[in-house]
Amino acid sequence: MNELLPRQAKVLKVEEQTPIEKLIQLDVFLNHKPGQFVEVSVAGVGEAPISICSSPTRKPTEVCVRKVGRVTAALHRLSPGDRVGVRGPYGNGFPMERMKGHDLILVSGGLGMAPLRGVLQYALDHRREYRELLLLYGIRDYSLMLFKDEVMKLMDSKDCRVYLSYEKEDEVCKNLKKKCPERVCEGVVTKLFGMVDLNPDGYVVVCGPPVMYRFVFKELMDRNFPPERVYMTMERRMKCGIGKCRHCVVGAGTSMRYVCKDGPVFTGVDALQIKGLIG
Amino acid sequence: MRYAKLAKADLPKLFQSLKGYGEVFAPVEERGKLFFKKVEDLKEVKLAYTRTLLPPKKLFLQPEEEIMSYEGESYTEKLDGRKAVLFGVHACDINGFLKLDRVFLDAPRDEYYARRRENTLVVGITCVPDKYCFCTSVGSGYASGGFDLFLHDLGKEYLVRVGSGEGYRLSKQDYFKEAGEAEVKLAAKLEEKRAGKLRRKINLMGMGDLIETEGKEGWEELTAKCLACGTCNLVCPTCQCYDVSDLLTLEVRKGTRVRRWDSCMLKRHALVAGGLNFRPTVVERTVNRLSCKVGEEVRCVGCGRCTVYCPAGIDFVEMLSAVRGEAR
Amino acid sequence: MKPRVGIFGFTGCAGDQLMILNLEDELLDLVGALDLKSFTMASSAVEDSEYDVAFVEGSITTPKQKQKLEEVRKKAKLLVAIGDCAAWGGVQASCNGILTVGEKMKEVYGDEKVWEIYESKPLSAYVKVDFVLPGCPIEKEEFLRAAASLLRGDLPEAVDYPVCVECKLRENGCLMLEGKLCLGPLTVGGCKARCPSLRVDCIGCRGVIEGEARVKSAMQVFKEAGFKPDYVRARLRMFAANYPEILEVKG
Amino acid sequence: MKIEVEPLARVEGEGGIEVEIEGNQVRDVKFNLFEGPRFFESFIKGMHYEKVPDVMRRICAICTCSHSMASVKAVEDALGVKVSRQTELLRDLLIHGEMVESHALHVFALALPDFLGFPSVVHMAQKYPKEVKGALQLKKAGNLVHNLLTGREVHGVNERVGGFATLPSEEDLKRIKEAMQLNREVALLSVKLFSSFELPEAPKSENTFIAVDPGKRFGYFGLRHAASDGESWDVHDYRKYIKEKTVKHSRAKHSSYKGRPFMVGALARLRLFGERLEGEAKELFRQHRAKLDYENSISNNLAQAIELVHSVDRCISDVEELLSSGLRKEEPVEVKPKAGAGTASVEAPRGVLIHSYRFDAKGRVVWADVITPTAMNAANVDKDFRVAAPRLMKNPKELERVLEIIARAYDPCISCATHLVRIKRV
Ligand SMILES: Cc1cc2nc3c(=O)[nH]c(=O)nc-3n(C[C@H](O)[C@H](O)[C@H](O)COP(=O)(O)OP(=O)(O)OC[C@H]3O[C@@H](n4cnc5c(N)ncnc54)[C@H](O)[C@@H]3O)c2cc1C
Ligand code: SF4
Ligand code: SF4
Ligand code: SF4
Repeated sequence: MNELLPRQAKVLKVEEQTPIEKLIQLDVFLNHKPGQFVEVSVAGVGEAPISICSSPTRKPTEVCVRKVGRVTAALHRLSPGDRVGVRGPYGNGFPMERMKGHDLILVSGGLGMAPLRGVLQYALDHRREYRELLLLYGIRDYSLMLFKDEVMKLMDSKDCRVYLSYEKEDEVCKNLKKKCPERVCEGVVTKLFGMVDLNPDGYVVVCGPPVMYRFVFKELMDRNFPPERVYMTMERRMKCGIGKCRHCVVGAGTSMRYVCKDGPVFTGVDALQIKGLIG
Repeated sequence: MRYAKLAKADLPKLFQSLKGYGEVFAPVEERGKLFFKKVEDLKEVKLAYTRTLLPPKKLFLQPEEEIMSYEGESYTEKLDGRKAVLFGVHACDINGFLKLDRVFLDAPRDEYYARRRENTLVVGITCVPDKYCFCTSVGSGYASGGFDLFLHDLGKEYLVRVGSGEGYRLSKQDYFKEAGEAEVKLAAKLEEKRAGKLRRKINLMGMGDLIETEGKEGWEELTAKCLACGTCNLVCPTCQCYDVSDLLTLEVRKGTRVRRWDSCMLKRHALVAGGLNFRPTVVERTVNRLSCKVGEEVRCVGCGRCTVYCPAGIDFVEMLSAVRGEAR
Repeated sequence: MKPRVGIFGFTGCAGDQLMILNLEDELLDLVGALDLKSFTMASSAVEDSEYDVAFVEGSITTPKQKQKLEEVRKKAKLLVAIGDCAAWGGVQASCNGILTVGEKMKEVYGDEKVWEIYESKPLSAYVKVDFVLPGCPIEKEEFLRAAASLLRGDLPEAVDYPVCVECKLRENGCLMLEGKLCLGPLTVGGCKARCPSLRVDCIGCRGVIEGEARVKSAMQVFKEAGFKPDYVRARLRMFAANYPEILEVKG
Repeated sequence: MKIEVEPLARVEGEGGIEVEIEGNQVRDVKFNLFEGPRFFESFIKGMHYEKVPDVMRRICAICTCSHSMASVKAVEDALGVKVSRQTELLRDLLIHGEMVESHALHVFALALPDFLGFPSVVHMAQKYPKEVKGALQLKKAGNLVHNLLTGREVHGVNERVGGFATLPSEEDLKRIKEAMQLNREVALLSVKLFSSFELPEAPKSENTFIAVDPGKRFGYFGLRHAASDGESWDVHDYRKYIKEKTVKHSRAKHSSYKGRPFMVGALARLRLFGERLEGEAKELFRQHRAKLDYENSISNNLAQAIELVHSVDRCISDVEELLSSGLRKEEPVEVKPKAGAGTASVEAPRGVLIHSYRFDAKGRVVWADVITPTAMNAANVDKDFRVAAPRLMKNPKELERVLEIIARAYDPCISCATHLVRIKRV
């Protein structure tokens, strides 16, 4: 089988999440793990790696795309009924099995919420198999929050404790802070660590913009959180998604890894060993 | 391994048999430069040569190739099933194939590379090293596998090592003679003599760590002349990087997807949307390149191409010696 | 609805517009796919209109041109610079910073200040340019592909690697190693290494790779190869005198 | 009243015609070339001889090969370079290829729509798809010569001082021959079309012609200039005969010969050397002698059509000659820089083109002069306008149309007029 040949997937629904992000539902069965990604093709424009943002326990398959360049702009033009090419799923994904029986602390910034939503949905669908479920979510302002309905619903639910930080205050954020000042604050996402108790027996799962990792990881290390219990998912330039084109390679000297096939999920130990992994 | 003997006078016969298998590509000299090119006659072939400009990997992973076409959103693959022969490949380049095999044949395998590799007979030949070769330092001066036939020049005849079923079938033809201990011993002696001529040495002990810890200033000095032109990657037999573009036609619904060799010394290699570049300067790119070649594992096969063809005259071995702290 | 397109020419040789006309096999299809509002080189039918895409050739050298360019910019959703003159100022910029316009004027017309003209500058000195199709002249295939992308509403993929890449992909021996001064390493690829493929050193007609070109390194390499500073400067300036690092190069 | 046709469409570059009318009198006619100047002769100074043609061919895209050839030959003249017979033949093929490309474009795409009443060739294509497609294929055949000999259609790279960097293959040459044979019909069609049109009579007036003397056979290279008054001179002496000066009333730098405007281009070439044509082109020339009205500059279009046939046939015969002796592998002649001066003149599609340089001992340009055909023709266009305008006064629409036709008949390549710009003196 030619792994580079995309399959066709029909677009079922396109939903605007924020002015720059759209949720796209695809009619495709992937049998993926949360944290894995697909290579999405728009013929004539190109291919881009995109995380699957839905859990395998739910249908249909969803991706959340931020418009930043050529392929992503083309994806934003799609409407229901259109077709795209899909390859994958690729990458290692998060070890959902291994994390069972432990606390799960999800730390996300901005678009990082996309891959973590799959983890969150999975854990919610297997709620009893995990212990505490925490979501630390940093946003710029409410208008840029992804999955608003879902997050707001969770804010009021007992299944998951949601902590929210925002950088620019607006009405919604102000009200949320008033409502639950112990879980909502102004600032960057690392500020939220001051509000939670980290159980060193738990697992921390991180996804956010490249600059975020260094700060989150430092915060965790400062708290003596075991690095092998931190999972971070990385972004790098990618063309093949299967460890051939070598654009996504990280590290230097003795340790080099492919983000596409050795990752995109790496542990804190990797972060300590692989030069430049988290900057 | 199976061994056979081939009189040099019978080489044209072998060449004819190979032509019967498929198109033959062999080293050819034009205007003082060497290329692997399609040949019709053994006379066109340069049997004793140093190195070709592009490595013979170009037959398996083509410099620029259309991998599929599309119409609307439906893609059609463009696989190539042609049979071919690579005749006159040196040990370093064959070892280069083995390194690439691990990338492109490991699951999920790359169909384009895999089919061509499977459909191509590789016939190795004794090389003529020059002052830029250092294969012996990187363990690729001898090919233990990765070929169908390997011709060791013994003077009047060749010792033929047979490396595959197809090679076996070829070696069963009547112009091949039996060979054994004596020829193998002679070949080993000659190979050793040839290897002994290689003056260039590189010490790779702990090189990965040295590369990782070399300071920015050191790198800046070492790369001061680097033009970031990509040549070192593009001529390397073990570089695997490629880029992919969709080419649209005026018809808009139709077009092709092509892939092209890429170089990690170029801007776009680690650039992501929004302008963030994970390897923004020549220093990071050089560290990455060297790490890839000799840091984590030894992928360099010592062919010397990146040094010989660098427009800026940057020397791979000298650069690494400098990283070790040895005087140039 | 067909996209409304305008093709405009300012100071230059009209070579990029001619390259469009040189699309002999595709020209009629191309024109059929567009709502061509203006293409003065080929048609006297000029409509005043808004444009989805305006292709602009040439550098800006007169106040009138500047005004016209600003007008086009206002009416165009996307403005694409075609050719080196539009992208970098063209060969006519090669003495910028060395000779003033007045001096050139005096030399050619015998009079220093005959009328107002500007030093040759790229379009981007005056208006926002959305995309650049480089080359002197542009490449036909590149134009066609870009036009196709633009028709779909996508920005084309820009080439940001040097000519050397295409030179090696074609297995050319490097001319620098034969003692020629080749500007391939500094120059935007996409021409399929036309010149080196014919054993002619690249003169940099596609312009420098912005923000990437290693001008200082090249100067050192050229110097070590024995080229005189005035020769190197003249060569570097041919198509890219307006590139800040090259403008500063001393002869 | 002031009539303005601006910009003058279907002319490469930007130009405009301005006619000032006072009462019943034409007060002033201006053929304006308001494109920004580029000062090639100034910024080329200091350039190494080897790269001079690379810069100078960029004066004009549509006659880039003519500039290339004039520049290369002027450099060779200055440095005493002699090229091989094979190089000469290839260059002859090249310049004829350019003539095919440029004339096909001009005759069919720029001039024909005027006569058939279309605003452009694109509009014309709807009614005459076969003819337009044919013309494009003929143009493509011309471009094929550019492509295979110089490396691309516009601003070649392969034609060097001393020869060709890389020789075309015999296959390449055969392709050229085939393409020319395949599209020869279209060239013949152009003669048929242009000999059938009634030309507007308005510009009728005496013309003086100048062209490069091609020697025995009709062609576009030569070492002497000839004028229709019988005078001739070595191209090195061009400055004695062709004067450039600023003419107040038109605010443009005009060329003159013995104080009078003159015409260059296809019509001039036929007027002076038509008898040296060969084969069918010569027959056509004789057949349409009556139609070639040397007093009406608009006849230039028919002259171009006849040249189109000549050029197609010459490309074929050049290829045959090259192939019959077999292409010899050769490198460009070695050149040693030295101080010196050189001049060369070639026939560009629109007429006489002159490049003249002086070099220092290191082979760097110290002085350069270029006179383009469009610059030479400017005064003659002006003259034609002044003659035609009063005759057409009554009908301003017709006036506008005919003036455009006149201007376009000269095939003015404005970008190639290195210093043909208006100068305002107060
Ligand atoms: C594992 C992984 C998961 C991702 N998940 C998502 C997601 O869920 N949602 C989302 O919006 N984005 C995601 N991204 C980022 C997304 O891939 C880029 O934004 C996208 O490739 C940009 O492509 P473009 O063509 O629009 O941009 P351009 O700048 O035009 O890029 C051209 C090409 O460069 C490559 N490229 C550029 N940026 C990136 C990048 N950041 N990562 C990898 N390749 C890149 C691609 O091959 C792309 O087609 C993910 C990236 C990775 C590596
Ligand atoms: S790194 Fe250089 S020497 Fe080593 S295999 Fe590649 S090209 Fe040859
Ligand atoms: S010839 Fe020029 S373009 Fe080609 S590799 Fe050498 S420097 Fe680069
Ligand atoms: S090789 Fe250089 S000069 Fe030649 S076409 Fe390409 S960019 Fe232009």
